[in-house]
Amino acid sequence: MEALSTLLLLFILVSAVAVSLVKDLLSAIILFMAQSTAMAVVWILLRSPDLAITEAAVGSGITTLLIFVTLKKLHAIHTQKEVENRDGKD
Amino acid sequence: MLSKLMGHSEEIAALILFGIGFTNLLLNRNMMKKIIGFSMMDSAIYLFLASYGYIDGRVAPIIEDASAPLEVSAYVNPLPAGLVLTGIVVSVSVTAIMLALTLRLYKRYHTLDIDAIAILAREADPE
Amino acid sequence: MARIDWRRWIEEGGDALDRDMRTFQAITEAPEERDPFELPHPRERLTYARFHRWSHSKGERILKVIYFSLSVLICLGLSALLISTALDLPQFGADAELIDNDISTFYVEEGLRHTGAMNIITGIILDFRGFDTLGESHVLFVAACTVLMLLRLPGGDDPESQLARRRAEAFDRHFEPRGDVILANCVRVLAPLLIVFGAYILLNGHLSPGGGFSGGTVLGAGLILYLCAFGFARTGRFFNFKVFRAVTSGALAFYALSKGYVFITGANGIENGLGPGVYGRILSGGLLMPLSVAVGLVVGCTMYALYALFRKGDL
Amino acid sequence: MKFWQNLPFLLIWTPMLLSGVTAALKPRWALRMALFVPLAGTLGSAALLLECLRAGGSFLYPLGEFGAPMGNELRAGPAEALLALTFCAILFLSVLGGYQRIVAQIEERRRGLYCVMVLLLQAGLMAQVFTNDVFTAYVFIEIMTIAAGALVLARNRGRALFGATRYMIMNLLGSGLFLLGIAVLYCLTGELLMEDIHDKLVSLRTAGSYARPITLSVALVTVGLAVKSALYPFHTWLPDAYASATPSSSAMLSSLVSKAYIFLYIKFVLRVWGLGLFRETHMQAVLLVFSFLGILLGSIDAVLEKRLRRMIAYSSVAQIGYIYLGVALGTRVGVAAALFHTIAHALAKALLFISGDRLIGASDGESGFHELRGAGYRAPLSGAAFTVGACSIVGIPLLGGFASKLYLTRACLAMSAANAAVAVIVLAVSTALNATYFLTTVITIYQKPEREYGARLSHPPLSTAALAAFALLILALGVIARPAMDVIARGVDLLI
Repeated sequence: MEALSTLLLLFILVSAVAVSLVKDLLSAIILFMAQSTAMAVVWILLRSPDLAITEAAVGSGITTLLIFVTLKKLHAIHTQKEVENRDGKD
Repeated sequence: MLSKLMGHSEEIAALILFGIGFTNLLLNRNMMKKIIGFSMMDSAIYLFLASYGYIDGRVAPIIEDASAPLEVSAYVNPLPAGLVLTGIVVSVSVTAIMLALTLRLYKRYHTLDIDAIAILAREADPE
Repeated sequence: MARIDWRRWIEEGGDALDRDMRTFQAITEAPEERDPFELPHPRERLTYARFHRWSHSKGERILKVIYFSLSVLICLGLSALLISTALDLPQFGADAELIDNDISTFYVEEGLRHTGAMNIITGIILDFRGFDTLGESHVLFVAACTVLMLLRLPGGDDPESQLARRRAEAFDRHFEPRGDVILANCVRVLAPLLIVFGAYILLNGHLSPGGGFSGGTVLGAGLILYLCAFGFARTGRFFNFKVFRAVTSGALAFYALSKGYVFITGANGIENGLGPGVYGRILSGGLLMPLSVAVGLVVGCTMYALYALFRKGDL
Repeated sequence: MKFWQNLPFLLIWTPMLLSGVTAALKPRWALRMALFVPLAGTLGSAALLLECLRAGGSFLYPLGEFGAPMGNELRAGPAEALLALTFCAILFLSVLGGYQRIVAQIEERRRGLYCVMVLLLQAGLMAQVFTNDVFTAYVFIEIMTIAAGALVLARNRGRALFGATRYMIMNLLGSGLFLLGIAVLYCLTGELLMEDIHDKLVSLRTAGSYARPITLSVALVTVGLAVKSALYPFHTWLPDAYASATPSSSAMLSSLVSKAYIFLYIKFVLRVWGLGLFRETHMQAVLLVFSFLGILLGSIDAVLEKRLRRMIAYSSVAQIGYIYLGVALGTRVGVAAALFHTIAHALAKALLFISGDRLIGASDGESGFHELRGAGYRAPLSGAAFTVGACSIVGIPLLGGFASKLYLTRACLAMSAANAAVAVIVLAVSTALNATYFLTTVITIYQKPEREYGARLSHPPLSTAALAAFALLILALGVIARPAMDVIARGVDLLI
């Protein structure tokens, strides 16, 4: 149990550093999601099942989903801008 | 020293995570990274808070048999979990707002870099 | 210039005021305030290009190095400072007498008897510390309102806002899968399961882990999944902006009213007539279950609304 | 429990309940709601103040059957009631005074939501004033942060969006630090109620244990609230947010939101840590330095600023320095002076933002000083109101600002001779700087205009009456300074 919890905490820290250093936003979000899931397991180890359910649903579910959809929108806007720039040049 | 560190492992992890999140929120120029940093910072505080509710060898505060005599020392402290539950929902609301702001800023200025946005906003509208 | 007639204002009341306001609005509207979601002004584009050029030059690299070293310094310094003091704190997991005090014992001892909640955490957040939770559901509400303010496209009939809406819809459709058989079939199985599971967590909040927030989030996730597979046309049949507004306002009002009743009767020493009921039954715990359902509805609707607003700027 | 003792809870609860209703209303009814609810709040808190004075004490209001420390608790006394009255009145007058600009600058589809934000802001303010529980304070801080951010970004303008973003980022940092601070406090004491934390801290201090974590928690809460209330080195978000929002929002942000954080901080100093601990952790000395810096450098920034609204925003930095100076003295007299200055400055700053915007409106929307010449003739009432506000901040006798500066100086003189000398010099220099920028502005608006200006805006008479009400309140505060100070001093005594 002790070993598992230490391992999870280490994973959380490593993924946090990786999120700050990685260039690609998509990778950053996936790392963040993994970190959130690890956090849900830590909550179980801390004997807080309520928090585990909420963290799994909110942290690695809805928050990540919203970040994903924003990123997708940004990508869409970017593409839209390029299309319009090209049309403008023609 | 090492045993002391091990005894505080959850808090130490939480505080390092807080440092990383705080730095990202303050100094990362990318808005998305800022938001992720904010989420990490908040969950670090929750980890810190909840780790103090935990007491070795006790179980979650859910009573399984209401008719059995109640043994108070069998359960961990329920209050931190209640506070954290409140906090998690607060942080997801704030995250959603920051994401919406980012989207609007990107629609207007076509960049996620907060410094670039600052320059553009000031040039377009001097007041 | 429309002149204000003081007397008319008083005689005709608010309608005259509103009419006059509209005239003022036409005069005072600054040009930048219109153009909600257009591409930047040519001058802005020029500035942007200039910034872009600069950003690939030397200045940027220096700035990057400064930022990076500053971040590392602050991060390490802050963490070291916090940890060095945290080592002085009572040890984790030990039977710390400071935190395991009379309050936490009280919650465990009296929680079940007073609130009827087998899950003591639910009893705390919905009953003992119900005021915090009331504030918290309003945080969600204020967040939903802010996102509505930021992302909801103009709903008017003028060509400009119609164009904005059409464009948002077109782009949403362009970048989301349509008629994906695998997704649709998976969702046919998963979405009902998720919604039933969400309802279970919601209704059982006082008996087992879970409650309004987690249950509501799972409900919202089920709806979002359904939306991903079948698109706005299908979800729009049963969930549009009016439904969202009615459900959220209604649930919040119910929540605030019932908490107000409990607080005022409690403070004034009036019997509120809400007993804990038979422990372990689904219909026990006084107002806990209805409150969970109200919170869950607010959370679920808000989550779905946030996702929909991010995707196409409307519900 | 008597009926009027329910008032603190009703003051928080009513705006919350009505915010959900307001979201479903049409914009113009929502606007009426945003006027009516703060007005009702003003009347309610006035009644509360009268009853508190008559009963001559403070009381606790348990939320729920068990009350503290198991549940939440509210606490009300003269100081809280006076602050609540000020906040509600300023909220009402700001919405009324900026009514026309809200209608003009905020699109119709956002106006209803803007009113929802006003109501939730009122709930948050009242909760900050009355709460006796640190975690409740955190939850309502978040409501206030978000609602205030939304008030800035309601205006569809690039600069407002950017200002709101910077505001949100800095405020989230502040909330994070504050939350960590109260988490450390909870870990040390196991309590969330202000008095109970105080008792435990006192016993910890006499036992001499956990000295460093206590200092850390004090520092975290201090920095967190200082960031949120824009004390000098953390003020960078302020000008962008204040200058780009609609004038009502600027008025609310500068005179309500930051003041509520300061009042919360005062409650922490008096009720959670106690003045002894506050002095012992050296946080007092740090705050003293920051507030001196803020007073001087904020004033210099304002002198150098060429645009009216940004100048008013920078002057806020200096004035917040004054308030923190009073708190940092670490004495009851100092805290009372700080509270008095909070009220005086809140009234004057809201008036300045609203009347300043009208002067700009009368100058074809140009906010540069050379364009403002003669604005006082084009909008005589706004010019007069601006003059009253400016004179109050500079500290002209008979106005609220004069009395507050006097009390502040008197409180400073109680320090050791060297410190008192520094404080008096700083106050004198900054008053000179205040006079430089505010009186120059007043002179500018009454100079002969250089050119012809277009049609000027007319304002609904009721919202002009709001300006007059502000000016009268400032004057009244100056005239009844002695009784007002007595009420505040009694309230501060009861807070401890």
